[in-house]
Amino acid sequence: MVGPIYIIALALGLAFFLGFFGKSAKTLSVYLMLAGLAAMTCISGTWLSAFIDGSVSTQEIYTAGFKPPYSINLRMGLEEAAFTFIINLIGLLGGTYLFQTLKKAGNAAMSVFIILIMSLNVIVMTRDLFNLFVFVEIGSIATAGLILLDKESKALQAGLKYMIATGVISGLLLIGIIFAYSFVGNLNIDAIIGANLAGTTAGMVAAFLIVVVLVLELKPFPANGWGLDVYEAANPGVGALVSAAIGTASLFVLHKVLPMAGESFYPYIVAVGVITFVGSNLVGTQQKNANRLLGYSSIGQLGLVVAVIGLEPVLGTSFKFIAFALIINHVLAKAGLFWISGIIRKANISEWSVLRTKPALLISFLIFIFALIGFPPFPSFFGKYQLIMNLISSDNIGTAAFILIGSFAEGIYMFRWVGDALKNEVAEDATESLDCGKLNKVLPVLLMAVAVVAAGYLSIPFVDGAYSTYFIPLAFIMFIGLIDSFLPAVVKNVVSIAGMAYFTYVMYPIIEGDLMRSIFFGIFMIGGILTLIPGFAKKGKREGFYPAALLMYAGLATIITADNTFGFFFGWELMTAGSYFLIIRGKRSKAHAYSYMLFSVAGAYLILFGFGFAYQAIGSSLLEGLGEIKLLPTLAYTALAIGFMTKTASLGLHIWLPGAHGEAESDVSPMVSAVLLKAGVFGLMLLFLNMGDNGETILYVLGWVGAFTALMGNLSATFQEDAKRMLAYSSIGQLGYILFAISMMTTLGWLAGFTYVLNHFMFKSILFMVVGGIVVATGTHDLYRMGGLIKKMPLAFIAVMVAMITMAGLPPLSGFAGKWLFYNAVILKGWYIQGVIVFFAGTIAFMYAYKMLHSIFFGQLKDNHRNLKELSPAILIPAYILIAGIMYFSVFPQDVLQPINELLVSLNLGDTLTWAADGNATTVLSNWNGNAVMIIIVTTFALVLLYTMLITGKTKKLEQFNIAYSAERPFRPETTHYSHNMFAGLNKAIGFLVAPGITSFWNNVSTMVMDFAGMVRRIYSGNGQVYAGQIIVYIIVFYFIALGK
Amino acid sequence: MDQYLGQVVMAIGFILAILGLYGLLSQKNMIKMILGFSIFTTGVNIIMVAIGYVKGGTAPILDAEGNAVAKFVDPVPQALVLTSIVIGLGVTAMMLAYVMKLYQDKKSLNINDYKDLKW
Amino acid sequence: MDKKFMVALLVAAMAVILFPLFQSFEGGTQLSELGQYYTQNGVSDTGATNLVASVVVTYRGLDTLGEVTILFLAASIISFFLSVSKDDRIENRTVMSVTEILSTASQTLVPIIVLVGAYILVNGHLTPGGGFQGGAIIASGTLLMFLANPNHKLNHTIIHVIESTSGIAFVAIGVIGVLMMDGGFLSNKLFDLGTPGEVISAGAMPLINIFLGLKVGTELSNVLGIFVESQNEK
Amino acid sequence: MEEKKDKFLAPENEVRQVSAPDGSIIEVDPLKDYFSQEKPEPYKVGSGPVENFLNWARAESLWVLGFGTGCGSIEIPPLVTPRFDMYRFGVQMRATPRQSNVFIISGYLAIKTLKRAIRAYEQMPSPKYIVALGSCTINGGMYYDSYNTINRLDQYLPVDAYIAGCMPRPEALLAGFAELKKLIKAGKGHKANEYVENLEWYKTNQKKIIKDWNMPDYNW
Amino acid sequence: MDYSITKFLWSLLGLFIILNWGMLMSSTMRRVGARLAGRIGVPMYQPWIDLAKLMALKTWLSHGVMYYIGPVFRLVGGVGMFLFMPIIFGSEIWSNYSFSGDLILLLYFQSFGMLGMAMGASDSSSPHASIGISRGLAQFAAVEVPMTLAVIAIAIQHQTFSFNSIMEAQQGGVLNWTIFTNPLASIAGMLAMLGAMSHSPFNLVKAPNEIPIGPPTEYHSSFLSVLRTNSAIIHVVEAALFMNLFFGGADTWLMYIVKTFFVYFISVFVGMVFPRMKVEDSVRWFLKWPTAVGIIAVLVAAYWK
Repeated sequence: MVGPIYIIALALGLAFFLGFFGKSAKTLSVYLMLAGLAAMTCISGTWLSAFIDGSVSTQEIYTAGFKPPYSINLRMGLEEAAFTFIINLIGLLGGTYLFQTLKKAGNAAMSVFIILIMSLNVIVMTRDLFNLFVFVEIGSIATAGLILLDKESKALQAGLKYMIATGVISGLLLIGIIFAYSFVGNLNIDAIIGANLAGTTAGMVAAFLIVVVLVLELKPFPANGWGLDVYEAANPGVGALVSAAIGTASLFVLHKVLPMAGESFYPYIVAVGVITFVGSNLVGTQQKNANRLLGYSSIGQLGLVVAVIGLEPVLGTSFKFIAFALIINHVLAKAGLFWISGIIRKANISEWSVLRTKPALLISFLIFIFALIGFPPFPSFFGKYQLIMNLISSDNIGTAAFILIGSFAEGIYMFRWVGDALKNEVAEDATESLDCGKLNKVLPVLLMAVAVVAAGYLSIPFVDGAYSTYFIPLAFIMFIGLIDSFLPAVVKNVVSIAGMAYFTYVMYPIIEGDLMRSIFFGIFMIGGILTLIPGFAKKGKREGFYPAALLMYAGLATIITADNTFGFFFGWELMTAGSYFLIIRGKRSKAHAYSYMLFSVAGAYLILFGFGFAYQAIGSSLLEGLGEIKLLPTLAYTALAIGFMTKTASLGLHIWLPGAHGEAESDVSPMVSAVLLKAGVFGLMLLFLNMGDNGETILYVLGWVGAFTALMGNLSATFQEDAKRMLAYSSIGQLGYILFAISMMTTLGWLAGFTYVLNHFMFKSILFMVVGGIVVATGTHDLYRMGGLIKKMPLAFIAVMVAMITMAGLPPLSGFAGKWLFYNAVILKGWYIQGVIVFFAGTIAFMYAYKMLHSIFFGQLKDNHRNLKELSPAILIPAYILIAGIMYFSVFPQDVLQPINELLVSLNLGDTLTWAADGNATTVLSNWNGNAVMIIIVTTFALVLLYTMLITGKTKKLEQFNIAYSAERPFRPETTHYSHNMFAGLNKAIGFLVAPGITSFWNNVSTMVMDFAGMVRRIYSGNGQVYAGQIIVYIIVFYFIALGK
Repeated sequence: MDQYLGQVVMAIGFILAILGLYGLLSQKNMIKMILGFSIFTTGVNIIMVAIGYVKGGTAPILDAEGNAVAKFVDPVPQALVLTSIVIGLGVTAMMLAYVMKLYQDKKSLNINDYKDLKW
Repeated sequence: MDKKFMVALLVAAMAVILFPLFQSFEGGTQLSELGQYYTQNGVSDTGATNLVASVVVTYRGLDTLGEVTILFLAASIISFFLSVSKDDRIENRTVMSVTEILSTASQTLVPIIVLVGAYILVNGHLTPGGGFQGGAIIASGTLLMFLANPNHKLNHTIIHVIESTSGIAFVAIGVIGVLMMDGGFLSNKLFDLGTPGEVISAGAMPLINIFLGLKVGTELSNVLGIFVESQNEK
Repeated sequence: MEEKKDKFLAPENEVRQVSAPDGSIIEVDPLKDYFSQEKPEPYKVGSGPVENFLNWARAESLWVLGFGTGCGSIEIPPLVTPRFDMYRFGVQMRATPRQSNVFIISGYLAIKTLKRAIRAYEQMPSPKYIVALGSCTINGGMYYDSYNTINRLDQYLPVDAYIAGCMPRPEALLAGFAELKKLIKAGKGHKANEYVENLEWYKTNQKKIIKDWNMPDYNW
Repeated sequence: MDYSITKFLWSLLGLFIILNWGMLMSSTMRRVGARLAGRIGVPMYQPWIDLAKLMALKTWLSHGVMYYIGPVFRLVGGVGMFLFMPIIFGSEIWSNYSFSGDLILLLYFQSFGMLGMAMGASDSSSPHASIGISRGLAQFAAVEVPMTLAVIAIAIQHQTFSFNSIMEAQQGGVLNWTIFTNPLASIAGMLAMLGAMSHSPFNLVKAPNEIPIGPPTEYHSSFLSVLRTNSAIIHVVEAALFMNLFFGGADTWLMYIVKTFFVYFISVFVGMVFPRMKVEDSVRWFLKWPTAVGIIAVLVAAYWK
């Protein structure tokens, strides 16, 4: 094993050696530098692997042959090995990435580069305080030098600000160090820690100065203008180094030095970290410059880790994993993003759409962004999960909340960025500035992308409840992703369906016997397969569709099969990510996918927050913990409920849905509407079952929310002119019913809820598939531009009609089962007024059902739709399979509902419904025999039809204008089709109920946040002197808060 | 006088450091700011030296036999200050170089003129 | 509010923060633990009578290496972005005339200064001084040269060679310390410690001091040279 | 004939091209595409007691189309007042030709109105009856030399009953209905078939006078 | 579950009686209306003649399959409502097929015919039809609110949705009728009935001259006869529904006829007195006063014992 000291020797020797070349032999110099970096990486890498093997123990390296504290010593342990390895790796890849730039800049720049990496190694390893200072200074000066690689005026300014800031703080650090020495008589960090430096006032001041300066090295918000300028002005390759390598080293230093200040100081570090994380991300929301945005994000992420470092006493054994997961995630993702930025060379994030011309980079970009936000399967997901669990377990609820808020703020700009990259127009000359011809630029990016996924996989053993089986579907998705660009959609569709079918077959035994899970599993998987079938109608390759769809379904399956909160959350986030990619594929989906993602992320964090309490209750991540919450149960349950409700789009949290579902592709809408929304329902059901007595109030409130959601959703749907949006609003309404039903927490309520779940899955799948197909065929979303299609698409009409009758809850179809159960449940529960609102919503549903049927299929056929044919079998076959399902459910409701009833009775929801052998369902209030109703109605229908045919002679078929039109004749089909603003009267009467108040509320919220962010970021005045002043103010404020007492 | 030599030097160090800081933060002219910075670092260096002072001590140089002739002042801060000075020098030199280069661009030494990067 | 007043307030607050430190300083009653150790064992450990030098060069040799690195960095960076390419350079620009006294005196003084520097450098382990001090003095000679003749050209190649060689040598000594002795990086026990107080004593310390001095001297000179030359830009 | 039709073809009835969502071009000929081109056929008139009963029912349930063509239409509203009360005779007003059997051509018929009258008449289900009210429908009356009114209604539409006078009072109308009932009960209420059988002749007459025909030959 | 032929025939007989009673009732009401206007009005047998005439017409035009099936749906809706409700309280023979459901089924089955008719009328491609339907649906939605409130109040009061149980609870004297035991719910329900019956002032749906009688504007001959048959049935059935809910049901055919006549008369009577309302006004009206009364009724039923 090569001693770590050789890292220093090698780097310095090389750096000095490069001086021999003067200004010549630049290419050789670069290779030499890279070889040096590679060697350094190897050294730290071998140490790391040895430590992981356990074949070596922590090594102390004494310099000058004397034992510490008399001489400087370095330490090489597992942590040091890992950190140096990361740093060296980033150095090596960064150097590779900067190959051309460094070559152009000359040997001096290369020396600076390698010295920078070397200094970071020493910073990590050294155990001597003053030595630490020296190498921190080396790092600062080297950074200041590298900022100038591009020799721009902006870079110069940034460099000067950086120098001033670091100069001031290093002076203060020196004061701290020398006084620490004076008090302890020693410079060895371990010795100082052992000496209880913070015991005296002056000692505390010294320790404070040391710690605060090291914190300032991490650019805490708001005293970090100088750091941001560096990120913005420097070459992105340097930005990557600053963010990834220097940041990492600084974090390690803070971790190393923090114990000097004593236990009591940790909470302040947490506060610093959290403020930085939240503040920086919040201010970042206003930023449009890519590099500066990455700067905000870097600072935020580092702040998060600072907070974690401050939380070390709280986190206990998980600390190392959490911190390391977050750091490695940050390092890999941020370095990758900076490098991509260097390849893209677009300052404004809205121009990043040019990424789409380079799929590999785009995928890497997405991986990095999702890793940063903390999506699975990336390490930060594992880290954040464990962090929140531990925080709440240790009663640090506020910290957990702020961390989640900060994460959300990060999501705000990250997803805007993703949206820009995925959806903005690619300017024609955009690709000219691309700089990806060179392998050395692209390769590091791709390596980072692979590494961040691998790091996620490696995180599994460290988190309670994480299993490697969660990665099986992901592997399949990666496989699909690999073949994505080569194969036509048909093949991929077949592969995907086969994969899903197999996956279903494999996973089913896990949940077999659990009826509730089986139902949802069935909806997700069978629904998934059915909704994939319409994809056969699509031509071309459909790049990106299948990985996204499968990601969503993998997430859904994981939600169901998970037996612990981790698995649940893992699946939840996978599903969110997958559905986001599906939704954003729509032509005009950018803004809608964005708001979908924001609501989803916020919801997911609330869920995570709630799960924390469950973890706290039982000390493990098993789902059983949900029922045991003792700490602030109302808060926990409310958070969980709201979290799940973001997915069910309940009132107030619904504004993302209409656009997201309405603008999605025609076969995506059924996936996200009919299938996906049920995940929220599943979550809510799981939650309600576990809430116990604590949930009474929540359930009561949710009942009202559900009722108003149903009313608002249906009423809005009635006033829609866009076919798919109408269905989307209808989904909101239907989910409102479900929420209301399950909030009752009675057998009947839940049975109604299950009936709605099943029905909504079936009829909304049909509706979205068929209407989506029609929208594609007619080339318009507007209902009033359609019409008269019944003659062209009779099969589609029948499908929609059956679905609509089911939705309206008319007997004899299964929709009535839900209504009947509803009435009984409402009366027995005593939620009369809410019930009436829901029933009112039900009659309103009738109106849009009619509007849709009429506008699409009846009335006047438009000229340009004359040649339309029946929809493709790829759409009709799944639709008719579902119709068969509806029919079965309608004729034999007891076959479906009786087992569920038994399940609910076993869940102690009460035994209020009895089933007779002939299918008669009886409650104390009412009875209903679905079978009999079906028989009677079908018979009556047959007889009446016969009668009508008997008294009717041979009919004469008419054309569309053969109508009694007050003795006139219609002019054009367009002016003879009554559809637009169909319910004008109703709108006049109660349209005010659906005035977009919620939307303006959220708009105001976001404007306020943005304005606030815009106001806060004025502190970054751009004046280096002011920045230095801010540092001083920061120190003063920090001092008086922390030590002022 | 000897009694308070340490405190006096220390006080001078602190005063210089504070004054330097004041200069750094209040002067518009970048050269003056760098002067302020230099004063600041000088102050810090003086503080360092003062820390190592031992009343009645002399330079920590032994006689040929390696015996302590008299009471020594602490050699460590003296060694450290050496490094500190060099670092200060490096930083100052760099800052000056930056300012020179900036001045070439905009012909201004006013720090307020260099606010191209903000927010 | 007036900016300067604000700054004054800030600085005052900073002073308040720092005041406990000042207050705690008792004016040096006794040596620190480390100081005591060095006083007692310095000579036997390193063979150098100048304790400061022994601390600088051996005990805290890594710091010193860092220091050298900083100078190297500063020089490299400054040369990197202040260096003027040949096309942009004005040869022999007109400068303020230099007084006769200065130009004449410099010719006499510079060799003496360099000599003094060399002396301090070589005797660093015995008397006050050492590599840094010596190097700085040598560089002040260069400064005097520039004052006397602003158009003076430094031979950059030689400077680079000296700089790099001494730097590599410094590192090499450090590495040899690890390889050959059980001592460790930058140990001075490369050679026999000899008799304390003699010039050839204290192991590798004089050698290190020499390299250090050369490196510091050349680097500082280099920085000065670059600053001067940068004025030659068109 | 063809030329004239072209000359007076309304813009909305011109052949036009639209592009389908898939980009193909569709040619639309409004008069052919929007209207059924089928020719009507006479219905079978039954016989026997059942037919007699049906005729009685047809006679006792006269649903009048609420379409006033000329000045005689002012005479119809009094029929629903207490004074005349036609409801007691089973005569009722309907708003749509689809549900009406009786078409009262109330007075002079401007050519423009004739076109509407033809349309409304052809849209009524058979058996259907036309009651011509006032002398204008018989010979043009005081408008016999008008450039803009027809003279003899039965040239254009088959008339079941004429009520002479200028204007006839509501009582006369009631008498007319009674007369019509008698005709229907007698099995003579099948003028609709007559119209269909002589469609060529009627159409020629109609088109002769209506220059801007602009509608299919038979308005279903 | 009794699906025997006898049951079927008894139900058919009941249907026949109801149909004729409905026709008679409609001509009676028209005559009452005529008398109010100082006229004599149509003969008592006019509805039968009209029906026969419509069947005797010889033109059958079809706009499409749904146009054809629309009236079928409508009649199935009416007949179904009839079948799902017992005619005579306590009589096994006249209980129809009420075993398959109760009040809830009936409330929702109301819409079955409506939707079918709506689709049929839409298929006629006449804009007037769809205008009428849109008004009808809007009004229907508003009417359902007080209706539901009344039903819920009654369900709370009697703790059942079963017709038999509701009727049973009202036996034993006039004062046991819901209209007396639960006047608020009854008021709400009866006001809702006004809308459900679509008589003036809530008949803008079929505004004869504005949108030539709305949804059935294209219907004629046999199709119209089916619709008329249905309207005869459904008026009685609707009246019977309210009779069962508020007026103690009927234990003999005589009571059935008297009470349905009375209930139906109420709606006609109101219609004679009040002019037509615009749809937005009627929606507002139903959501204001009847709803307020209904909410009070529910609250009273639920919490004032």
